[in-house]
Amino acid sequence: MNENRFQKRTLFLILYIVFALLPIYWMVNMSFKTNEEILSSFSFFPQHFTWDNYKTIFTDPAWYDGYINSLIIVAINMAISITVALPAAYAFSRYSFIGDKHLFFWLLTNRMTPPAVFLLPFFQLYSTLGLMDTHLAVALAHLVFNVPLAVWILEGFMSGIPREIDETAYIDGYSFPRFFLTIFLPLIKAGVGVTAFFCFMFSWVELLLARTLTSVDAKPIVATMTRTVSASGMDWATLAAAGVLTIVPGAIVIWFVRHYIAKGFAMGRV
Amino acid sequence: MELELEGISKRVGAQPWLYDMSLAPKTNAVTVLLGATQAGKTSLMRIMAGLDIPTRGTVRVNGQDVTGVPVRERNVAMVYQQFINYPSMRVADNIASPLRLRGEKNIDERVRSLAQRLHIDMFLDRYPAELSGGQQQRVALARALAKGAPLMLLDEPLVNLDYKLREELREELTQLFAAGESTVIYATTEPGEALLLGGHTAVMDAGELLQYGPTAEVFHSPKSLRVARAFSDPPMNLIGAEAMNLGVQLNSGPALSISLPGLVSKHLTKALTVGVRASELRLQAGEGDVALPGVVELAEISGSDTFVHLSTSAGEVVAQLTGVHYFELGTSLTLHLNPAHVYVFDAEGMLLVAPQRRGRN
Amino acid sequence: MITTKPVNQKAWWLVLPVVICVAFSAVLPLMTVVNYSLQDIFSPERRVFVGTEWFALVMRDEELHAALWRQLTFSLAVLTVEIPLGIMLALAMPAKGWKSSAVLVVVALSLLIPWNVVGTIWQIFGRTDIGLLGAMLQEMGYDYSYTGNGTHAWLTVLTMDVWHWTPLVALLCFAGLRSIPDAYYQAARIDGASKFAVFRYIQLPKMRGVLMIAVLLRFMDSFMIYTEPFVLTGGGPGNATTFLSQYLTQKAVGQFDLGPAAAFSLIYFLIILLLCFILYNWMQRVGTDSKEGSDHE
Amino acid sequence: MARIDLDIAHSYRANPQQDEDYALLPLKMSFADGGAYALLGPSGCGKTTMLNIMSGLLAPSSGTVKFDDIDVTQLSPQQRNIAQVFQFPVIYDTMTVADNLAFPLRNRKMPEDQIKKRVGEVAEMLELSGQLDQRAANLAADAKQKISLGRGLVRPDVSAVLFDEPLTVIDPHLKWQLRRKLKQIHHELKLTLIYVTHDQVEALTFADQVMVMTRGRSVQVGSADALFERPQHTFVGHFIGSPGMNFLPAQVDDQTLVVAGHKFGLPPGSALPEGELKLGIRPEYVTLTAADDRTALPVNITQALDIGTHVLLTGQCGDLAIKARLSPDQHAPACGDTVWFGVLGSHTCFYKNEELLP
Repeated sequence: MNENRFQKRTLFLILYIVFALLPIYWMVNMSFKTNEEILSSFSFFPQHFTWDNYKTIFTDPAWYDGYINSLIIVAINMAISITVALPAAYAFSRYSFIGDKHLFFWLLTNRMTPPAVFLLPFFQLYSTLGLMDTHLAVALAHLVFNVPLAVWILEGFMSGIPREIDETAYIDGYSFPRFFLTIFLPLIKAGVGVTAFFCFMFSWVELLLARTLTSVDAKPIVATMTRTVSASGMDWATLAAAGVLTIVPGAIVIWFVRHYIAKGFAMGRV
Repeated sequence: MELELEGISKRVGAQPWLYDMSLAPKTNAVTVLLGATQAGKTSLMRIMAGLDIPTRGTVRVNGQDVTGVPVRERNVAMVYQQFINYPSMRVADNIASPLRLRGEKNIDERVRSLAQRLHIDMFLDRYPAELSGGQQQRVALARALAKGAPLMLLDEPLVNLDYKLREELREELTQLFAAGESTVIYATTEPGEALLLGGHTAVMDAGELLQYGPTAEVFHSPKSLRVARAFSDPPMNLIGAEAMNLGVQLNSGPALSISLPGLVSKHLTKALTVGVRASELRLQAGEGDVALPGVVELAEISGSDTFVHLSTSAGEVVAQLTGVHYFELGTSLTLHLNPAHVYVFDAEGMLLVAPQRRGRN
Repeated sequence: MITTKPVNQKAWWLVLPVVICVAFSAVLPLMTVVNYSLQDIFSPERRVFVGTEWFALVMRDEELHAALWRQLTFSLAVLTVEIPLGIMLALAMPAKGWKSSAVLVVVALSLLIPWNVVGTIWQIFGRTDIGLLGAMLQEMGYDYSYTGNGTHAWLTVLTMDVWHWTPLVALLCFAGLRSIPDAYYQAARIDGASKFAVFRYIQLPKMRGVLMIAVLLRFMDSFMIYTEPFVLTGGGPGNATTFLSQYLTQKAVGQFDLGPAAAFSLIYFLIILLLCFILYNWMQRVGTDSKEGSDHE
Repeated sequence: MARIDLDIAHSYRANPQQDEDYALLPLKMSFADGGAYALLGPSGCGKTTMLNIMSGLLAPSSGTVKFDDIDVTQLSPQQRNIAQVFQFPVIYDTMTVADNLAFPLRNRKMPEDQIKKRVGEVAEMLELSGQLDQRAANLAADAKQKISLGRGLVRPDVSAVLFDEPLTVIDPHLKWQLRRKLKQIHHELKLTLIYVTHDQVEALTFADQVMVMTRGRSVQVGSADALFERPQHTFVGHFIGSPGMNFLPAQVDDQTLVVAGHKFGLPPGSALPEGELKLGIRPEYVTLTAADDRTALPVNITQALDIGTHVLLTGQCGDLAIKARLSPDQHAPACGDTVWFGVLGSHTCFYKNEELLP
């Protein structure tokens, strides 16, 4: 009976994995076909295997600039999110102060606010500040949901470190910055990694704000893709190749944090 | 270092954690803070260390008021009951860290000699997480000792260790402290540990400092019932009694002939409490002994001693017998006690009579 | 042991950067929205204070009501499918070894795909001429078209959301399952518990915390869904997949009705805030309840 | 109820080569039906491994486990019909106390009226009757552990009940009462009980027979008396008793016993082999003797501690430290005094290669 049960579970898992991978595979499959082949025949493997679609993307600045812009935006956002979230998370995990609980709740509500709500004011605000169509504009806009998330995850990891370590360090004579950088940070390495992963994830995948706040110079790949669709008709092959390339960074990042990811999710305490 | 606490009290919110107390631990010797959990030992230590500021009162070091001085500017060392080390540093770096911060010389050499003294020199290149609990606590101790701080605070440092390891490490600690280079404050919940450490003892209970003095003296002449309760393991047998002509009458038990001090007011002698240490109850009757018959509830064997729980007409009592003894549950047994070896407390719980100390000239 | 956190008002200094950041990116915009919602703006120079007129207008908007109901139905459907499916998936995932890592990465993959690419993937996948799913359904005799049939479109968006987000639920549950001490499983074996009893009396109660987070996150996030249906169906056919965010964006960017759009934004925000507050309080209450019950862990 | 025979070895590695690779070295042991046993040893000595092999949570890498001469090595805990109580309370959060206690019985499809009766009895025994209808999750740690104990004891027909350090989470003040409960339960139910602990008090109080283990090896099985009086192995002498036994290196040459440079005649009636030995004497049996006593060593007192009920002396004889525990009635020497410690007597044991000589 045990054996049987085990097989049922495995079967379910395999079915799910097929469900999860098939749509992605289909896009990968298409990215190696020509548009003619896509529209004329129907096959599980490319009949006329071609790298052309990828060549298009890597040679046309209209395409590859999108990736560079996306990476810059995500990097800026990650850096700011983690830098400001670290001290705040430390404060929440170590001290109680007036209004701490309300503040924490208020931060979380921002994670829960629909970006669509901020669309108008962001547009106005960044126009006024002359930030429109810059990397910084999108990175800042993404702080709305990434900073609360970063504080939340980091606070969880920090609460797992006994406070006595802090005190021992002060007794030993460490100053706060030195203690924080040389002793505390190495202890929550995993937490910082997981936080970076989540910041990456949410900033990388967001479209609405990114598209609204950019036009040319800072246009991220997600926006490039949606516009290309409407502009050049249906260039399915190139679109598929572009889609595949957006998955690659995510897949790489997730491989690095695979050991911590379960733990990172477990930190989701309220 | 000379440490002096004067009129210290601590409240957190509306809750008092420490009531007004003054204490001057003996300089460059060991002082044990003895009390159950929540007695206020840790709160008091944190004030001594400068981790917390008392609500009222002053902390003086060598005569200077240091009450508000933050911990970083004081020269103290502290060891916690959890094994606190820097997990991201190797053992050697852990021990060296306070030395490096002060930019001292011959760090490697000093780390090595300390590690040798605490028998962890073979683990210097490992990380704390790779060590057993006992070894981790040795690292924490080595780091605390490395500072050579004149004030050393240990908050139940052995409580999370296996009992044999505790025995070993405790002995090594007494040897380290015997050098008398710093004032040592050692918190523990175990009366036995306080006795093994010797030195002086301050008994605490529910945020109050009850008694301070040389350990053996506090043990043998507890000022009050509360001190006696806190400083006895197994718990002192306490039996209600009444004063009578030539001694005391145990409630529903035998009478003991004890001479009570004359100058005690009547109302205090009405409801007395007689305290008998478990070790004063024995199987063989001696001269002048009083018999206490009962039924065995359980015999606990610790190896060196057997603790017999006995249900008697005067209530439940525990006797400590040397060596291994077997008693079936429910058998009848008569224990004997010498009236000269009991304590008597008055109605307010203050000591009236203490047994004479034996084995002394 | 230190039981309570020390009170330290200086900690505000550590929190200050976050407050400034979020104030800049959330409070300021929100104030602008409030400002817009109370005025009729003809041009930057010409604006008239209109009070709660826009709110009244939005509240009476039939299309908005329809969108709200569509949204609620969709969010509930998302929860009904994704939560059980996520739990099953977590139970089926291997716990140790390279297999565990590999499955974890494969399962998590869909979370890292940009939302519009998710739309694109399904846009391709569901087309009857070039997509595997569409072609297969056609082959099997269904007259499937997510661009022509409202129900098909709605179901396709739901399937896409399940594909996209079930892994989040699964990963949360997986983390919850990993935190159950071995002793519980051993005790269950000793007590002779069946697999179902283990699930019902050990795994499910121990997953309660993460499950509540999963429900909260999935409910809120599905409430804000925008990009995927935007790419896949553009809200159509008709209004079949026009959810709140679509409708708002249409109003704000498409028609540039600043006043009503702002009022709508605020109402939307308040609905979310209210739901969030209710859920948060509920979770805190249940959370403290379970904490009392697990002081040894 | 059953007699349990073990003939096993266990290694967590695939190909054990040296002794260190084994969690449990080859070992034979028989647990009599209805007996109370304890496995005592420091952490990492293999006692929990042995317990899990008996309960069937772990299959031994070699050997057999027999219940009443039936080989059960490959059977599951359920098939072995065994009960086990763990170190930390395991309770089913969503159930009431009564449902928790009834759980093992319900899983075995016992009729509901019998379950009710049995749960009532066990609850009565553990003083949980008043809390039967409460949710188990909201109770204090010691009440939870009582529930775990109750679930272990609730099945009337179990082969054995195994305890894995069950009193770790119990407040010291309550420990002795639970110990008493367990002892009473053993008395009344006559179950085979096996108890794993690192605490000598727990082991010696609870069990009729104690197995002392170190580094995957059983070094002695015996009663509390035997472990105290005649430790079969130096480890037992060291581990049992506080402080443990004194061990003094000794040498037998030519019918003379040499300890720390002092010569003694061989104890009468004993045939000690020539060569290196260890002399073991418990601090309780070290006596103060007259100077130049033929059974004594001169020591310089380095520590005299009044530990309330006793006086603990540490005497230095050359490089050797000897501890002695004196009754408070005796006149104790002070630090720095030179006195004579009697170390040869009827309680003195001799060890060769750490094993007791007959």
